[in-house]
Amino acid sequence: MDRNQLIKWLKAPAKMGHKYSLHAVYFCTGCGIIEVPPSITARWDAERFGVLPVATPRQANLFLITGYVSVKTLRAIIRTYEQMPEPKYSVGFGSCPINGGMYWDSYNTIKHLDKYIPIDGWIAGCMPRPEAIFVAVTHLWTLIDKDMADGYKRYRDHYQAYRANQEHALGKLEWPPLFSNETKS
Amino acid sequence: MKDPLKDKLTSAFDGIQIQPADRNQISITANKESILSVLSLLKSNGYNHLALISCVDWIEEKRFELVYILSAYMEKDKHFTDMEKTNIILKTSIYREKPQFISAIPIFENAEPYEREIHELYGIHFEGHPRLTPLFLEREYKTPPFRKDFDTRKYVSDVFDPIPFVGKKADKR
Amino acid sequence: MRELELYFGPQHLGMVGNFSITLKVEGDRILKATANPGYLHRGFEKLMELRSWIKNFPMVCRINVVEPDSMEMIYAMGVEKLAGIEVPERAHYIRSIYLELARVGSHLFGLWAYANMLGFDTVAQWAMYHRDLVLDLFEELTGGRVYHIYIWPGGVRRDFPEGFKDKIVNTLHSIGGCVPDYDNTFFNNRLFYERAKGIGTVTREEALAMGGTGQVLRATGMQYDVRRVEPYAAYDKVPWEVPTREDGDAYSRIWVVRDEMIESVHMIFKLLDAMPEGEVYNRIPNPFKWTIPNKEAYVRCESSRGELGLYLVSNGGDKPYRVHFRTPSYTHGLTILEKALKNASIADVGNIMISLYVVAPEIDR
Amino acid sequence: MQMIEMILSPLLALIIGIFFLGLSRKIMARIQWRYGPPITQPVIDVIRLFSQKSVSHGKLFNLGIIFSLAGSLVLVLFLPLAQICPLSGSGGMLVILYMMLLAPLGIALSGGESANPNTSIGISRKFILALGYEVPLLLILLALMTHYKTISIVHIVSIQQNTGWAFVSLPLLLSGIAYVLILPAILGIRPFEVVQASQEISSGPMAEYGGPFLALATIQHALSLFIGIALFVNLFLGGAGNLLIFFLKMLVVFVLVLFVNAALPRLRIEQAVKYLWRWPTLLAFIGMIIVLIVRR
Repeated sequence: MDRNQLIKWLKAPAKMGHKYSLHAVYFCTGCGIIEVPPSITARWDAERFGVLPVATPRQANLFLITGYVSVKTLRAIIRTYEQMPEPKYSVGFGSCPINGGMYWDSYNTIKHLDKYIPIDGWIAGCMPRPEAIFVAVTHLWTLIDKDMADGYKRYRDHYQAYRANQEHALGKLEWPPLFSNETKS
Repeated sequence: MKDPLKDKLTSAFDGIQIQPADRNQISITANKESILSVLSLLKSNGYNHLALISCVDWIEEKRFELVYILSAYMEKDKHFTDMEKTNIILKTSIYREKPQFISAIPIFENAEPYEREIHELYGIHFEGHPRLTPLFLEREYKTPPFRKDFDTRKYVSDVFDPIPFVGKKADKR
Repeated sequence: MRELELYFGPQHLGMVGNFSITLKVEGDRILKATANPGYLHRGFEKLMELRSWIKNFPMVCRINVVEPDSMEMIYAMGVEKLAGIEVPERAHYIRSIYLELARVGSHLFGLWAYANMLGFDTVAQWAMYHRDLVLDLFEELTGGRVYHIYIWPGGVRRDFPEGFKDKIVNTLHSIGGCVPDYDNTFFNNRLFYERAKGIGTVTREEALAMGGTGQVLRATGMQYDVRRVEPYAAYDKVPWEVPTREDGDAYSRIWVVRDEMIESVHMIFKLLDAMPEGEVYNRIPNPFKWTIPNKEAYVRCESSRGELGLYLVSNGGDKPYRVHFRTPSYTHGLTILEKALKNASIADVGNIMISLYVVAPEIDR
Repeated sequence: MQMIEMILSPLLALIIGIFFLGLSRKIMARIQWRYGPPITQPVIDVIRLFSQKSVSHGKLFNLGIIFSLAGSLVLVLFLPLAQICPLSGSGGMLVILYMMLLAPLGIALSGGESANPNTSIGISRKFILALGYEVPLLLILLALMTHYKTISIVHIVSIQQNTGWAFVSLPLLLSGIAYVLILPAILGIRPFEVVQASQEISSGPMAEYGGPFLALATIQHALSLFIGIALFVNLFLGGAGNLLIFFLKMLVVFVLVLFVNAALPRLRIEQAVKYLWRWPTLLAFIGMIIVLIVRR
């Protein structure tokens, strides 16, 4: 740990904590999950960056959305995202959550995931290699440093719009709104 | 296919058509009334592995074609015969309007999810099926999505594309 | 005791793939299990009806992430059968080698999932590392780590690069050198026996009645293997064994997986030795104008999970009229799983599910 | 002096416990052919967790975890760390036995408040496991107390300082082996990692914890690691004259236990209890009889 790091730690321990302890929700949303086991095991070992899969969303602060999102999965994704404690970061993995990818004309997949939950960063490609995950993680570090990974704030600010989009795609949602009275947008 | 079975089939059922074997593959077309008895006859003659139940939407001919694909498990543990090589494609047609058919679960237990899927994706009702609940789909579709008259591209542009972006991104566009 | 409703998945560390099981439990015992698929449904078969014959190759491998290669193979087989395309001898061998490599990779992935489920972290990490070595081979051969799109109607996309044979042999030797380690720490471990013996038993009768194939059937002693029953590619050219076990429980299934992996490696060596020289690719007509006569075909092959089938209908157009995959996980994950989970303990849900080798995207398609 | 010790001893326990957590992750990674996280990773995690907001499920949910942590902290006061033992005079081993139940109790209270089925399964597993190892542990402690004719853990340590480790003294050998056999269960690691089995019941009692609660739970876990090993070192490896040797002894025990953790899978809970009630209990029972005969 060099001096710059130390100063940063003293200045903003919380931020540094978020940076170096990204605990990911282990949620196999799509085929992207096939590259997650290699990156958390011996060959690529994500744990050296502090990235670790955890069992429940309550313990996590990173949400890797791995691959295409079907309508049924979207429901689970929203629930999982809302269960995660703030601050939380979400990263879309693969080209399918960006714009539907090769399933652009499928009746059962969600095309633009950022219409439903805020996304802090994307990893393009099908399939992105494990290195891409690490590039994304380092990129996320810079974003956190510059306070630009503000998806959870956007979610709070524009909750009504997000909720409306979610209801549009899924019909009636069976859980109560996360934020009730905050209508900034 | 062995000839005795062919004789049995042609003699027992009216209107059954058997095409000659083509690379281990035999097509049988049967009336929809006799399909269950054909299935049980084939099962008792060794074709006891239901590999697949499929459905084809021949929209121009206004019929659904239900397809049962059968093959044979080995009788002994380590002995192979030509019979196991053979796949039987058993087909029958039903009307496209208010499609209904009888469930094959009493004969083949693993027909259950296949029929459930066909019910969901083609809207064919199977009588005697214990749970015709949705298997895959979350949204409700007016036309079952696998029918030929369901245009998935139009559906996508009607349903998903109008949903607006949120926040800054929405301003940019 | 109170009845509880418990959701196992989709967000769960013990769940491989986006799949969910609703369990009705009383204490630690499961009264009723309901498989709840559909989280990965993309309507593949519908989408394939909208794309031309060749365009479907990138689609078809996405159905099964763990082993996309047998998916390519089955689709290529179906198209070849419909269009009457012959495949050169060398391409048959290359296909077999390629598929067996994929089987080894897939089984190592399965071993990772299973060991991880039981808490055998160390073995799990080894297996994943060794799978990565296999993926490196694929990367050199095809350019892709996960999705390869290597098999093509009429053969394979390109021949083996120079020195590739030696690389295969070296990699497989280095993985094979660790088999004693795996045996000592995992397969011969008493605790593995304790955890897996008698768990999730599927008897021969049940497996036959419910359409089981693959390990589920081979773990009950039947040598049912499509590679043997209806040989395709070059599987009838070299001698090989079908490993079996007798008991039909999770323990037997995982042992069958292990034996199969070793048998695959031996088969690859034999195939490499027997491989003839020659072309690897018969030219197909211009893919943009390619039409296939009005016909139907059912083809099947043995994926690493069991019998994989494809029912393909053409109406004479440039696109398939109907595609339907018979995937092994479908019966294993929906019919057999629900039956095997009954009266099991909660601790064994993942154990049973992974030993049945259920891959969720195969079910949903 | 006692005041300083009262602060020093939990603080030391905390530091060593968290260090052990970090070390365990590093060593496990190395066994698994990985590079592993930095050894300060648990500290980073705890800092991160404290800065997060989390949902609370009610008063008992908040209090339970604090109760559990406080129980562990107080328990440390009764353990002699080398020469430091703030509450040496009172109660001895019986108090330790009672206090050891406080931590699971607190977590149970807290987890019971959140209506997550995984949590309740985890808690029931935790108590069943505790039931499993308490029986041999009691027998072992009885043998120790009979042998050394005292219930004070400080006395036991000082006697061992003079006469040699209990583990290598012949009458107590079997009890010592029994203790080694149940040590993974006390520490809650594999093969007895049934409580937090993340692949089975989504980390059990911790399933609903997030943010500060999880941080407190992590600290409690670190403390319980420390307590489990420190108790063993005190009772069977003769404690130590100074802190460094005490720490080294703990380190050796911990690394050995980690190897077991790396090589073995999880047992099912009923298998775990069956095992605990068979071999360790049998050994502990025979050990106690031997001690009784020898004392005669």
